[in-house]
Amino acid sequence: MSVYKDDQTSDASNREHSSLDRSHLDLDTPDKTYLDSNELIINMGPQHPATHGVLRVILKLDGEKVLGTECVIGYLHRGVEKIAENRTYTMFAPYVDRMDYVAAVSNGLGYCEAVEKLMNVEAPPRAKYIRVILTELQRIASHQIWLGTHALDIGAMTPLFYTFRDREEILKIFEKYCGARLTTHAFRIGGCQYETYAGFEKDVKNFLAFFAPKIDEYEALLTTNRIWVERTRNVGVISAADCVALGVTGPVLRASGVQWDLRKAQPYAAYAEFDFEIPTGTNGDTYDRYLVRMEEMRQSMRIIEQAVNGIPEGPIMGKVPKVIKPPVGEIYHSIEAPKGELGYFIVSDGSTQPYRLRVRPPSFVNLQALDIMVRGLLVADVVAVIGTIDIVLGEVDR
Amino acid sequence: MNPGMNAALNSGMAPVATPWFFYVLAGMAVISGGLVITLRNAVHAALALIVTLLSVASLYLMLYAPFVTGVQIVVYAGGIMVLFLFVIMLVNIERSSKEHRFNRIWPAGLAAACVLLALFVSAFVKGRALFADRGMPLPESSNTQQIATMLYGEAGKMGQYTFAFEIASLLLLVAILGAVIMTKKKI
Amino acid sequence: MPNFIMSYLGSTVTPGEAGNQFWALIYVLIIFAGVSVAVIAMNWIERKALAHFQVRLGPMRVGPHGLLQPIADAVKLMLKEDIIPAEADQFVFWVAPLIGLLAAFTVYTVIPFGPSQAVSDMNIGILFMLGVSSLGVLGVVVAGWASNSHYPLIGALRSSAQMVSYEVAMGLAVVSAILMTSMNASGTGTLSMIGIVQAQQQQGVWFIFKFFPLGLLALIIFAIAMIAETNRAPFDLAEAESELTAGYHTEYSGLRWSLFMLSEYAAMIAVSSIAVTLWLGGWMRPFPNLLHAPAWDFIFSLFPGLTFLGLAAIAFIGTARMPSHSFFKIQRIGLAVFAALLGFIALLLLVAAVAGRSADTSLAARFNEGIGYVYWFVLKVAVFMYLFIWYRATWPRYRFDQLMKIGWKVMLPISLGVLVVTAIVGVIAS
Amino acid sequence: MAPITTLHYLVVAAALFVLGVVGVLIRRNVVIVLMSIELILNAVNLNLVAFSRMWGNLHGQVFAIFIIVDAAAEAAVGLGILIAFFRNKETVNVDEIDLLKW
Repeated sequence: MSVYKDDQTSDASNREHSSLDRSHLDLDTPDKTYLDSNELIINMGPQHPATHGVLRVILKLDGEKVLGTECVIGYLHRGVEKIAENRTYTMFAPYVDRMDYVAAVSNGLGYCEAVEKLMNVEAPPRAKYIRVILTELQRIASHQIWLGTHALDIGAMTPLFYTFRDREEILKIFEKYCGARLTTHAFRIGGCQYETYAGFEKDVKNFLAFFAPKIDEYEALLTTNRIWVERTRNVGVISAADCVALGVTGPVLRASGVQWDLRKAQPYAAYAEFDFEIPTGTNGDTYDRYLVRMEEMRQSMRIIEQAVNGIPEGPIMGKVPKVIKPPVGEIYHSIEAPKGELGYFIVSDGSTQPYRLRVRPPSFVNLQALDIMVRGLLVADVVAVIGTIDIVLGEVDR
Repeated sequence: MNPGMNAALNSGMAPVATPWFFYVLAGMAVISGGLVITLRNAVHAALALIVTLLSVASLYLMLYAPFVTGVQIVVYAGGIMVLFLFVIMLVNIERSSKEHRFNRIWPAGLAAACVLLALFVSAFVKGRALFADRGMPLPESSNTQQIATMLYGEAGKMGQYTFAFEIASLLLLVAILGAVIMTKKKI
Repeated sequence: MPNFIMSYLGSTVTPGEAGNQFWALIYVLIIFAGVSVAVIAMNWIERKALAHFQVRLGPMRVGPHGLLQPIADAVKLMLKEDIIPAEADQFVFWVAPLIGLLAAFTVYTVIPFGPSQAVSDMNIGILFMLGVSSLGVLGVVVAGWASNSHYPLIGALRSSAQMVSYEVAMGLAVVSAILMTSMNASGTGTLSMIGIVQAQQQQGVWFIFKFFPLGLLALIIFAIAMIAETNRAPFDLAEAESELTAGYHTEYSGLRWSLFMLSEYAAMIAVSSIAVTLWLGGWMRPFPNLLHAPAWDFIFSLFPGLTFLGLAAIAFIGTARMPSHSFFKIQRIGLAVFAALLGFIALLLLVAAVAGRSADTSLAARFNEGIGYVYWFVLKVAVFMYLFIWYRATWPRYRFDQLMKIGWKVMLPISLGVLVVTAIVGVIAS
Repeated sequence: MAPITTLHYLVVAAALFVLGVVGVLIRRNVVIVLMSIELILNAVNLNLVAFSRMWGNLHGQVFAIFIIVDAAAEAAVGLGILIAFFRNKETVNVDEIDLLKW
């Protein structure tokens, strides 16, 4: 029965089109082959409880089914990259904390290492260990925020409060270490500013002992919860090939079955010295991404444990001049931030300020996958998929 | 008649003033019935129809037909009208509210209806004696049970309407299938 | 006239049946006030219980332990600006909350809090309840439409489809309970709410335990369907805040919004009352047949007083444990007064229990009896209300297609099966 | 006030019936036409129940229940047709439903 021509264009083809072809997605003119009043164009955001900030997603709906999406970003644009051109290398370091503000330590690590690489200096081993400990703690904290908000989007309120309760312990360690909780500015170019406080190792070990049962608590609430599984399994599926084509990195890529983690692939800081595994998924759906991130928290705990047990003595600051003036040249350095590959491309003209600084934010790149992940799903799944990509708008818009 | 009722009657308090209730309910039914066919907006018309349905349900209650009242509320007001509202929202287009409410032949339609009304009036006037109130009290408390007996029959005996009841269920089944097939985009 | 008013007091039927409009009106007013208070209490309990599920404290500022928070909220909502969107359908926007409220409160006319503690005993009671409570959806649908906005419209569409679907399973579960009322010598069942409880009394078993596990299954189906009917988590798709901002009441604010909340909570209490009446023996105390000696009657009649005594004790402990800072002085006094009030009620109830025991046929005995009925009924309803909170704290939200799948492909077949098997077992048993 | 007789109910039913007929004949919106049919069916029901009271038996009420069943079926099918039609023609006006096939 071919009276209704809509099915060829809207429904059946959506899945096949999961390549990057966006030509069939025309949001401005209604689909002429299908006179359906159910076709609805809805603005999700910028003020919407589930878009994690000020993301605006234009949804084209047939009833509740998503025919296409268009992300409108920039509501939180602060011109971070441009600011870099007018600040010295040292002065710019605090700004990167404001990009992915739930993983400020990771941002700082990436920036400091990039500048170090540009200047050809290296942080001393003790500084590297401190960096690893704090960064992995930050990874856990970031994943906790992801879990809480993701679960809240899907309708489970309680995990949010559990994760925030436990994140507090990490923030306390940060606060004791450098005085700040959220935008820490923990590292400096060439090492760390501060020596660890007395009892740092004990605090970290206490946290590890405290947190291990808490992950089980989260999992008890969600992993085998029927509703949770039904809401996440086979939702927002993305294939490994699509991930690679779009440049998607981080847990999203690993959940699709690609074992790619910069900590192993291009070890930076002290990661080469630790024994840990890269969890991967098989289906590339929301549930796999959930499992991958839960396992990543456990692996982070393993890394922290090894680091805190083997932390060497010694200086914490490398040989860096007072005024940072890298030689002329350019550098790209990337680290595995909680959300994926966080890269810094710095062009130096030999002055005290970067000639150009470009950030490759994982959230921004991963957000591109939203469209092919949600097409053909329902409105409720859009919310789940935005949550599972784990974006922070400060980083998307910069 | 129970003691409480006796006491109530003895103390000079009449039972609920039924004529008043009848006129109020009948007025509501007819007025909102008129609104159904005159209101421009379909949702307003649906709301008016709900008022009509509930008034008629109350009239059933006054006629000692509580079970029909219950069915009317559950099926009509709770089920069919929600379906109507659902469809109105699905096909909600602004265009229809700006167009003419009535079709081109509305004078003819109105005239035909008036003729029908005249027919009714003449029938009522002529046959007034036929409809004298025979004052047959119906047992209200066993109403549901008696209807059940007529529909399903008693032990070992088929009821008077059992066959019709089965056919009605078949009708519903066919209607469900028809509705599903017609609204499905691809079969 | 005084004669007419007093004549009802000796009667053992509901005021509606006795044709006593005065007492019917009194009962209506009592129920209206009682339900409003219950909604306020439920509001506070939900916020506190949910907070404690989620390792936080909940309201703590307004009154001791936030006891006055619902009142503060109500005042705030009443004083807020009443916003009607410019493009909204004014009249429908205005009338929509009232539809829901009327439907939710009308249901209470037939809820039996005791054998004579109901406004009226309609012989189509349960049918009437199902019908009127299903009218509540009209308010939701019409509100979503009248807002003239996309999110409310989607919420309304979801809500209408959801309620119509779950009503089917709900109705079938109810029918299987009604079927059980006819398992007596005469083979005559009943639709009357009071009659259903009395049938459980005569058969000596709550319907939840009848033909185990059929009664239990029917109750479970009803319990699931009633969550969907009242738009509560995990079936709160019509007002899913993470998807539709607030669903059908996105555009509502202030008093109108609070009317929606009021009707939602009133509807929750109403459907819980149906479940209690149909399966959990309504107003009956536990083991009315097994432990029916007068001594047992007396012991069970002490329960209401003891409950209030327990509450008073908790409040007193709270007073004692409050920090001795001068900042807490007023709160402390307030909590102490509250505790004293609870203790006073407990004392009254205990005195009534003792007095009702010694005098057999007096008004005190009747009053005592009535207290017992209402107490057990409310206690059972409270269990369901607590479950509502528990569900909300535990589960994520279903997706719309999953909701429909469960309604039509799981609940409907199971409820049909339960109905058929109940009928077969009933015929074999009789 | 005079007691309410069967004739009173019949007059109300007749009024509703005529209103329903008027609605069917003059309105353009199919949804409202369907609602008018519900009005007609209700008028018939009212008659049947009134006669049931008049004759003191329940046959009229049983028939009323059958008619309610019929109304449900009619609404389901009618609205189904309406949606199928609307999807193709984007209109709900009866006088634009003038093609047997599209």
